[in-house]
Amino acid sequence: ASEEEPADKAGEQSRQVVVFAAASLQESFEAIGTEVEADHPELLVTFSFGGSSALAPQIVSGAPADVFAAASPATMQQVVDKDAAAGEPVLFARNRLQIAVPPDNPADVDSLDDLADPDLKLARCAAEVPCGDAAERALAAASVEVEADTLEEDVKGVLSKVELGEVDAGLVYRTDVQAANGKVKGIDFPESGKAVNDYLIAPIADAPEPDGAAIFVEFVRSERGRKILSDAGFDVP
Amino acid sequence: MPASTSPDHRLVAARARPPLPLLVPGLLALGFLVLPLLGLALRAPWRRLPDLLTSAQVLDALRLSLMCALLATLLSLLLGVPLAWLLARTDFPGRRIVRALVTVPLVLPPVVGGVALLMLLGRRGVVGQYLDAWFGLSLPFTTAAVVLAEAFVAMPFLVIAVEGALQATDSRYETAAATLGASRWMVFWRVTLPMAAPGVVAGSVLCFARALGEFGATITFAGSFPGVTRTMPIEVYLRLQSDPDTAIVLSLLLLAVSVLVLAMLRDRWTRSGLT
Amino acid sequence: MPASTSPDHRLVAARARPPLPLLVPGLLALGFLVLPLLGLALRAPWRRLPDLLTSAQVLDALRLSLMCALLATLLSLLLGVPLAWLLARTDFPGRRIVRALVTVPLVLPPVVGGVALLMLLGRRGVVGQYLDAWFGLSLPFTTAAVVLAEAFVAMPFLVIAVEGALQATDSRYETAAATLGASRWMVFWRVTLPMAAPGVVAGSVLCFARALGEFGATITFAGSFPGVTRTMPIEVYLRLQSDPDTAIVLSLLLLAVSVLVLAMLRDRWTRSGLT
Amino acid sequence: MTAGLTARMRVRRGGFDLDLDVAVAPHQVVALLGPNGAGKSTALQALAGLVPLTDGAVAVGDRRFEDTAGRLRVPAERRGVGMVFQDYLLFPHLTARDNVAFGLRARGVARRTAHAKADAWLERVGLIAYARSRPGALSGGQAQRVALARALVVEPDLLLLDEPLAALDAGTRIEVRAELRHHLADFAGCTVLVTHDPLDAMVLADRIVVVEHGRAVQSGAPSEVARSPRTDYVARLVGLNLLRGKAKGHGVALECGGSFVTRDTVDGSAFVAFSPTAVALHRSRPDGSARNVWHGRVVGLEQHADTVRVQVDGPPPVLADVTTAAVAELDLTPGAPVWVAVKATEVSCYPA
Amino acid sequence: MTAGLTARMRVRRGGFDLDLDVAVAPHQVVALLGPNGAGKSTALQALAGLVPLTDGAVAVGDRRFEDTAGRLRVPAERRGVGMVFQDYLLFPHLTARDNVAFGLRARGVARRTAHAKADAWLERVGLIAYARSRPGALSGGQAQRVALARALVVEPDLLLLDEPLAALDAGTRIEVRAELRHHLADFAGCTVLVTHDPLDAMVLADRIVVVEHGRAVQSGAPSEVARSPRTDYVARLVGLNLLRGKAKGHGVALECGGSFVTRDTVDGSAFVAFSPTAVALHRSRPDGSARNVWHGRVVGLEQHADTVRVQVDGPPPVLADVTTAAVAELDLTPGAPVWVAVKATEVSCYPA
Ligand SMILES: Nc1ncnc2c1ncn2[C@@H]1O[C@H](COP(=O)(O)OP(=O)(O)OP(=O)(O)O)[C@@H](O)[C@H]1O
Ligand SMILES: Nc1ncnc2c1ncn2[C@@H]1O[C@H](COP(=O)(O)OP(=O)(O)OP(=O)(O)O)[C@@H](O)[C@H]1O
Ligand SMILES: [Mg+2]
Ligand SMILES: [Mg+2]
Repeated sequence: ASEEEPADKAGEQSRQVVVFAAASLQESFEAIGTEVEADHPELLVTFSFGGSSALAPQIVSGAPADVFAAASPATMQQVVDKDAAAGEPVLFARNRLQIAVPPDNPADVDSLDDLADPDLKLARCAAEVPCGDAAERALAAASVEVEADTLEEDVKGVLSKVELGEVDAGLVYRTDVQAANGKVKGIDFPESGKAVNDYLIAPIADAPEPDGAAIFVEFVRSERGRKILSDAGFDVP
Repeated sequence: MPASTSPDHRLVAARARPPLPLLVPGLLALGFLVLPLLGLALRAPWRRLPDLLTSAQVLDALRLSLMCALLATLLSLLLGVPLAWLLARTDFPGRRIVRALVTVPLVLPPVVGGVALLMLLGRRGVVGQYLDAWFGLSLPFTTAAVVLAEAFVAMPFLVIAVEGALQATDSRYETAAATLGASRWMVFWRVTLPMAAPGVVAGSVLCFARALGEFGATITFAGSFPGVTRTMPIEVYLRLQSDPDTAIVLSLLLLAVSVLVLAMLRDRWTRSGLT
Repeated sequence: MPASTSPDHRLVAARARPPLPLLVPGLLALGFLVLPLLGLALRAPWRRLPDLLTSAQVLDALRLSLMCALLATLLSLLLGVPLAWLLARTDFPGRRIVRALVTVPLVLPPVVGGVALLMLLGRRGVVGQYLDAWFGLSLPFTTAAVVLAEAFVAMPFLVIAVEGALQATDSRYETAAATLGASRWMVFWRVTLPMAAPGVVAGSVLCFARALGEFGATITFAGSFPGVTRTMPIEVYLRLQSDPDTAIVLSLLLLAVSVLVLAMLRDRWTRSGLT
Repeated sequence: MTAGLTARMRVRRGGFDLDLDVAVAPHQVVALLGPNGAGKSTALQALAGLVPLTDGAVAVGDRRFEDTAGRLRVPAERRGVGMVFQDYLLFPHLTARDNVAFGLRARGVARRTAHAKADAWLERVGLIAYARSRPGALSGGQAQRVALARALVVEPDLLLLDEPLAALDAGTRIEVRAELRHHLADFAGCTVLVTHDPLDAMVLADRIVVVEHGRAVQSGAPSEVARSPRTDYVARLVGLNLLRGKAKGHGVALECGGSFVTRDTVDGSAFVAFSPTAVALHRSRPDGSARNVWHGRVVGLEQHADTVRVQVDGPPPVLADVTTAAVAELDLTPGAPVWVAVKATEVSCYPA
Repeated sequence: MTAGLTARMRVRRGGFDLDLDVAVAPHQVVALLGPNGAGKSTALQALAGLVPLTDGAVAVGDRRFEDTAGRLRVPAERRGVGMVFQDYLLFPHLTARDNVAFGLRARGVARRTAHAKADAWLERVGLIAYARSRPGALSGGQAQRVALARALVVEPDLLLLDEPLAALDAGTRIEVRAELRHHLADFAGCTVLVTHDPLDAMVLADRIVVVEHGRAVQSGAPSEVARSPRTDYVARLVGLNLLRGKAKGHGVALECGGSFVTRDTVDGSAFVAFSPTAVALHRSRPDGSARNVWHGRVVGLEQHADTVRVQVDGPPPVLADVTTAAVAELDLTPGAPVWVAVKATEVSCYPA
């Protein structure tokens, strides 16, 4: 909805806050950006969304970023390791796993245990990526042995396979199920508390606009920011 | 009576039905390439198209994509055709290695390619730091960076296709041109290039299409700022995260536009030749 | 005395230094393509290479990648060369549209291509549901799916490069073959193909390289299961999330292997021709 | 049944218009003569099915190749023609042997047999040493001979030769022409030959069609055309006395009576050829160097721009080209007795 | 200073070996004659810089083109040669006009001027109507004429012509040959010509080099070579009487004395050409159709396989080929008086 505004404001001599953020934050952060701009008319919030792992090397190699919001502690760590973050990153959102099944739930899944059925087609993330790491933790906590048919590189891959009915179930984040608009059904499971993924945010050391960065980070952690994030399905600490 | 390349002057062998061993696999290939798109097109939620087509963000991305892909193709033509010529027509030590090296960016995962570009041209890159220090020039996260990233990924396609075409053209016409006093440059420009034109066109099509579809290297080297570096594929990628259906409509839109552009360019090229 | 394509029989114009307008951009292009790789290679943590080279997971991925890329190239040759021939040598209504359609998978973001393949050949796909119901055949999550996904993405490169080469070869030799009683198939096999060989080789190189680097369509259509569908690019992307340095070493390893394979294949092709 | 070629061809090609009827009986050779750009190559290409007819029909016997009325068009590869192209069109990627064997392989002949036959033909044209050379490594004349072998080896129903001897040097030309003649004599099909050389045309062809601007301006047996050429151009092009006989050493006993002394030594059946311009007519028996002198009678005179073609009864009967002044001086009128003299060095003699 | 071409060429090409010295003075035309595969085209390519010398040196005046000793090698495009290729090699993507203008454009001539000059040359070779045709739409003879125009228009220092008239029909050939002669007469550079046609060689060349198996077997002025050909092959190839004079109507007053009657009518300076085989020798004055009869004296005899070439003093002096039998019968010995007869129809006459 706010898409035209940054372009319009670019004409004025406003101060630009550049936020590098994980792609899964796009909708929430764009909403937050609009509100920040409303609060601070002198600011223009610009986003560069992408995979966290693509954004980290950009920041390390001197991208003109003011804020980095990462979808995993590991990618944030890459930035911290190169002393590119200003101060300690803070946790601002969590994402919780759900079992996603096609709306008609052909395999009648309603718990983690059901995933152990060898005939069931299951998709989940690979252990190397955050959602896979979370899935491993959840399955370990539930002591379920499952054999997935595919170990995806990101959670959207899992989701699209569920949507298209290629698999009977997949382990995805709650935000993804919510964004899928009813094309998949989400099933909560008790061990999901063990299967969370942490989102971290930090201002950048060489930020061209450190004040703006602070304002943005602060807004994300404010009540209004938390509301927007939790509406999108995130857990907010 | 030397070769004629313009179709209307060609001897035409009677065109009966093409032989089955060519027709069947050819049609299979066509089906294989086109049917998935058809499926996609049929299932795509086209009613969202009007919204998308009036969204400034989409239009920005589309405009940016076309412009950058065209510039990248132009850059690739300017640099890549000479490189192809060097590979095809000169003999220097290590030519085989160079030819293999040119192929290499094809295999590199684009994101890694983007990282490599950052390492070279980034603000702290091997070359980039001097650009920054001496000229205050910073390439990454600008539209120029998009063009560079696309050219890096797409140029090898052009080079290899053009080299293949050059290898296949009869170099005796070039020697004839040389006896007429044409410098090597003139031979290249007035004889080699026009005779290899179909290959150059094919290479440019590949290059343009690859550049238009480029995503990994672009987002890594240039970022994804709306209106500046966010091309259609990045837009599609981001939509895939939130709204896959829209993403598909957008891809198909990209397709349609690219087909249109290619048809237009091809026509012009084929009509006027390259001279 | 018709064209000679074997270099030793060619008239050789004296090879002075190449003209500057070709040399300079050619070298620029080379630098542009090779320097980033060099930077990457210099900064990569090579000491991890021994570990990686003995890791079963990496070796599995490498083997799988090579095999699938070769198979995809083979499939593309089998189906794509006939298609290129149909486009270049026959005249059917709508040929221009078909040619444009063939270009289209180039522009499609690979992930969307994967979705399209799923819609067609997936468990609930238009064709796939019958494959499943009638033959109990399910393509996704199999190695065959990797080959198909790679072929879908890479075949257009072959088709367009080969079509360009066919356009550039003198069709009068084909008419000469026809007067000798050669069927169109034989003309194709014994005259057209050998004369367009450099273009076919170039197209295959492009196709192989593109298939080897394929990521998006593969992971979407075939998934990523170690040893079955997890190719090197997928491995690289996974590592990029957790351990970017390793990812870079892996990419460079992939490069090295692909250069090796291409050099080997090219040599063989160029030596024996295609007949 | 193999019956002859009948063709009614009308071809538009850019600004050029070909309108030519050609009929060739089996076993017969028809030569197309005419200036550059007359449409000779176009006619051959149309017969081979390489350019479509705008209008007309082509058939060999009852096999109809093309008929614009019936919308019928047999593609080139199923016409069973053999063709020598003016610029050879040897496949650049194949050796001379493979070039020659190509047509046989296309007809399904086994590789080994095909190669053996190809080698035999390369032997005949004197190029067996070049069997493994690519066309790029052949000289112009060598390439033309390979092209000839390639067309002849398949023994096609219809043979189309576009200046098959043009690039050959004088010596080779005589040999290859003789070889070609032999082949054509054994050849059951129809042949259409394009050549600029009147000797080729007269020696090889049974009928001559003179083409100008895409139209036939004259046609007939070589001797007929030679006797009464319709234009000065044709007269110059088609003047040749061609006599058949049995040769022994320098002498030839002619079939039509009389005998001939020639420079060349041939044994057995032979042709004796000399130009009408080489024939001198005298009122009394000449005592000069001319080795062939006989008495005859004028039976016809045909005036052209600067010369008169005189038909003299023999034996042997000959044509003589003389100037108008000579006609007046010698008082040459039909019925007048004359002495005919032809120098032996002016006479070519070929094995027939 | 433009001085002549001096070339010492040794070229290995597969199994073939060329070893040939050629020297051409400015203004001079040297013809290479020889059988197919003798190495004529190879020699031209070496002169043009298209095949490297294995050993030797090529220079025009003091401009050294190539010297294997000095490791010097000027690339083709800087030698300033003009070349007509045996297979023309017209650029298929350019019109006839652009083909001809190519060399001028390469030398930096403005487009407009280049096109005007190209058109002038197309006019000369009779192809102005085809200026906008692509080579694919030209007939063989038309293509050759365009190739000739393309080489000549640039007025190169060194002109290399590989069978430039081979594909032309008889009529066009005479015209183009005369045109070429004119051009060569005005041409300050050196010309090397390859041809299979003795008439071309004799009319166009100042010197003849006969090449066999890559070696020169005989060389000299055409009249010398014609007078004493070293082999029978050369004798047949290079036999021609060529006389110069002033023509009026059918008569030509020869420069060397005497006069000639010809079939052709020419006005002004002209060449008279006829073969030695066309010359009949008599003991007494013949009364036949021969329009040209004069008295002479035998000055030399040269025996070849089957014929004797008799050198007769004039005026005009001529060569006659007669059989050995005729020599015996007429008792032809040096010093013997003879009557010489040449039929007017045997004599060609060209404007010089
Ligand atoms: N592909 C073509 N397209 C248009 N015009 C053509 C084409 N080929 C030939 N022509 C024209 O048709 C006419 C006849 O050409 P053709 O090649 O049949 O002549 P030809 O009799 O074989 O002459 P030559 O003796 O010189 O080979 C020429 O004027 C030529 O320019
Ligand atoms: N590129 C080449 N590679 C190897 N051998 C060659 C090459 N070109 C020519 N030859 C050989 O060299 C010899 C001389 O060829 P060249 O073309 O010079 O002959 P030519 O005198 O021009 O004959 P023609 O009158 O037939 O044109 C031939 O035997 C030929 O086979
Ligand atoms: Mg012709
Ligand atoms: Mg030659």
